[in-house]
Amino acid sequence: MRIALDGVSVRFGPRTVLDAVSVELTERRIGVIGANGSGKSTFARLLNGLVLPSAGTVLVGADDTATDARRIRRRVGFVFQNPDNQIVLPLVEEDLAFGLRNTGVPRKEIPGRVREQLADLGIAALAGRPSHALSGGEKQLVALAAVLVMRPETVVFDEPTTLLDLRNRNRLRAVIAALPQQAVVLTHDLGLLDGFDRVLVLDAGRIAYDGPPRTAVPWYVAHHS
Amino acid sequence: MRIALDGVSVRFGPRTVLDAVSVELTERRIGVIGANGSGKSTFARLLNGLVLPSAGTVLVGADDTATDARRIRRRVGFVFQNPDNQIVLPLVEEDLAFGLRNTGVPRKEIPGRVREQLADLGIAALAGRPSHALSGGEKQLVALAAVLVMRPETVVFDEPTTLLDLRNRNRLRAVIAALPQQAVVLTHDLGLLDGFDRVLVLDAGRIAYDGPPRTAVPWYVAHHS
Amino acid sequence: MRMSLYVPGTSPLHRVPAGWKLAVLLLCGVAVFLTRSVTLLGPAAGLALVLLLTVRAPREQLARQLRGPLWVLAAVVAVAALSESGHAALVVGLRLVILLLTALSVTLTTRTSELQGVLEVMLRPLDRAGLVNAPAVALAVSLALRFIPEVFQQFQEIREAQAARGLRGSPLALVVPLVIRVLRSAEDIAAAIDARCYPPARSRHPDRDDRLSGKAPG
Amino acid sequence: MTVRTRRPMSTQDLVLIALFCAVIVALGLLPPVSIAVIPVPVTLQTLGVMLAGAVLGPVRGAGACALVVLLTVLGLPVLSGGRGGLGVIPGPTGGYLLGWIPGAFVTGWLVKRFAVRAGGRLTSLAAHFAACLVGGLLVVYAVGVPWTSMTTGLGIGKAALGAAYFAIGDTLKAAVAAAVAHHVRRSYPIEPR
Ligand SMILES: Nc1ncnc2c1ncn2[C@@H]1O[C@H](COP(=O)(O)OP(=O)(O)OP(=O)(O)O)[C@@H](O)[C@H]1O
Ligand SMILES: Nc1ncnc2c1ncn2[C@@H]1O[C@H](COP(=O)(O)OP(=O)(O)OP(=O)(O)O)[C@@H](O)[C@H]1O
Ligand SMILES: O=C(O)CCCC[C@@H]1SC[C@@H]2NC(=O)N[C@@H]21
Ligand SMILES: [Mg+2]
Ligand SMILES: [Mg+2]
Repeated sequence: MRIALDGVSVRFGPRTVLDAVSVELTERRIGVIGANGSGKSTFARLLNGLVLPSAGTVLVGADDTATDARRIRRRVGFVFQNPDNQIVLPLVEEDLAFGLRNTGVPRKEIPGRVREQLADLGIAALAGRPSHALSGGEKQLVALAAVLVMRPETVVFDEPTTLLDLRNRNRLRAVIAALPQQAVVLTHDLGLLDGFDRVLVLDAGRIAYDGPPRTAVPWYVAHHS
Repeated sequence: MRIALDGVSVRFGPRTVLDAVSVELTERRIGVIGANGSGKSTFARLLNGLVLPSAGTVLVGADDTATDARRIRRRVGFVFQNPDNQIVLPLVEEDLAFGLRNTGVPRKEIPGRVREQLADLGIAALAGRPSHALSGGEKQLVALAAVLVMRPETVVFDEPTTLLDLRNRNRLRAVIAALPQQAVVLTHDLGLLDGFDRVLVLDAGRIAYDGPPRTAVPWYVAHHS
Repeated sequence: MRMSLYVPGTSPLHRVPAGWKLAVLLLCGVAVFLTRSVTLLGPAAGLALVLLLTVRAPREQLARQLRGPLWVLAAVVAVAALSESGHAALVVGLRLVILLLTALSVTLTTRTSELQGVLEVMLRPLDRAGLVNAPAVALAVSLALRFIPEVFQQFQEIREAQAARGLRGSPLALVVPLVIRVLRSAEDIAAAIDARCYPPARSRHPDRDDRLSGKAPG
Repeated sequence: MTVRTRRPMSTQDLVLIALFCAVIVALGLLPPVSIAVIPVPVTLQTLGVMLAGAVLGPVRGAGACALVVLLTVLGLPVLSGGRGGLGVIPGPTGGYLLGWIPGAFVTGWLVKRFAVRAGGRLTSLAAHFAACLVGGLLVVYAVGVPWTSMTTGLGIGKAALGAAYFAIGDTLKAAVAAAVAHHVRRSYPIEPR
């Protein structure tokens, strides 16, 4: 999908957090890196209308986030850093079904879609498990499943690996690599970006570098350590 | 300082989280790594009596955590993963003073020691700031300062870098390297262990490998990816 | 988020010790119910207004604190006028005005820390009698001040996460994760407090920590 | 949950009291669900009061509410709409605020006594709902209504009219609180006390 930012600034009170950013995202795998406070999360929240620009426009496909936020939320899924924020119901399958029910998917289709989604991510075995007692890695995958089951066209990840061990991180990396959808990944874990198509480096609210990971990651490391 | 675990098991209900662990920690820089749920945090909490063994004994110097927890808490400081949960009072300087007051440091000495400690970590400017309005990196340093101000002989870190960017991570690494005290560091960030004296690899509640980082880290990577 | 209503200043009221202000306020609260005379209550209300004006608080702050209560006041006065008499309505209105304005004047001119000091003094006899654990109450107040902004931020994060999932309006989706996060973080916060040697050792009551429970039901 | 058994009122209890106080305050910071021109505060905070009782149990739940009252009296803007200060207590809604303390206590007591043991899903939900309704509504109003009547000099009947305004909202909140408490108990049980 084509996401286009045109002259986008975001101000919180007196503070400019993003400053006249223009960029067009069409690649399948896009990474966003930058220091703490550089504006990554704000950038990501723009993409599905959780934050609206103070100036400029964000177009997702043909929709403007300022006016079509509802439709855009269904097209752009969002996986947050802390899976605890997303998980509502006590059992994994209940939780996935909860989102579908709330958006009016016919009751009869729901169990099938839930099972299918869990199988897709290789976590079919978790279906009946209590969602709040899962390990960090498992929870992260369940939160992802709860987003994917809504069938978004693009998935945004805000630091999805911070709580994970090596194995779970590799697992999540493999899952992201295998996603049929477009993915935008914000991270401090630079190894996660191997094989990505494009990496944006944010610095104090501007895009300081834009290129393939092969050049963008060394550029960031050189400028920020 | 010498910390000795002798046949230590920890059970939560039916579940054995640490299983007959015996180990003696005397080195200055000790790393602990392992998968999610392998028992790292539980291991760390044993070291200052936040968790008591279900079987076996933990000796810190000559004190037993089961009977001398109060004295041990003053000797073994603890930096948690999430500084949000560790900074307990509304202002930075109040938070540092909290521990000192609890241990009966004379009221008049407290402000001086607080200032000195903040200056040591290069964050003197934060003294009067409200804790909730700090950035992630600042919070992590304040949490560390609040522990160091008690002048512990050993500092235990439970995943101190997960929320930090490259620059803040490097800063924290430098701070840990410069600590005069013994340090025990639990982490998924294997790069943090460069130059350590000893690394323990935990697996399902047992010490699966014990050696210098040069061999321990590759062993862990080979067994856990 | 500003967590205090205190307005810095040098007015006479700012300089009166907090304990005195509270004592007078309490007396005033009893006194207004001892009379039904409009000739007494009227000037008293005027005096209360003057007092509030000497504080020189920002207008929007005053408006925010007064707007809600004034609506209630209007409603109460209207009901009293309709169902009883004009005189009764006037008495009720003046009483509430006096209470509202004097209390607000005290609130605006007294630091939270000063009030906390008064609280400690007031709790001291109860603490000695073993009814209340005063240091624990003081810590609870500080902890609450520390975690109100934190919990509010968690709430916002959860709201965003659920909105992104298409569940903006569901109260269950907002509140269940909040409560579970709070319960979970309580364990870590308690461990962090214990790790910093709480409760203080040289307590007069070795079993003092039991005592908050004796006080809590009010 | 930690299995270390400690003193009767542990640090963790103190922390839970402070955190639920923060939850009650945070619920008041949300844009209020104001019903047209009704001038009295219809607030989500009562949801927090019911939850404090239903999740934490009687003692800690009442403690959390007592702490809210204390912060209010200390002049902090913890009530809905950023209000606070001593003036709230002698005001017309002061009794409701004080009523939160026994309200949470009774909710918690009923939950502990009946709802925790309830077997099926529906029984459990119903038991939680009843507990929230009795504690968070009846008990709170039982303090609030006479208080309004006393401070305003209106008759009890007219003061009760005010309570009638709140009743619909509070019944809905009791339903939400019951569902939340039921799910929390299933996913992350803590012993009510
Ligand atoms: N709602 C808000 N109100 C005020 N300031 C905000 C808000 N959201 C973000 N900011 C500020 O904007 C800046 C950018 O924040 P953002 O969360 O986008 O950074 P980030 O790059 O994601 O940082 P991190 O790596 O720490 O997650 C920060 O300085 C932050 O304090
Ligand atoms: N208080 C507790 N009650 C019950 N189970 C617990 C408790 N604390 C830890 N556990 C369980 O013990 C196991 C080890 O937990 P621990 O937190 O020590 O792991 P860890 O190695 O630190 O994992 P991570 O890398 O995810 O932080 C986990 O399965 C956890 O669910
Ligand atoms: O905010 C205040 O002034 C104190 C609380 C008064 C609110 C009462 S509690 C019961 C009833 N239900 C509501 O939603 N509001 C009132
Ligand atoms: Mg971010
Ligand atoms: Mg851990």
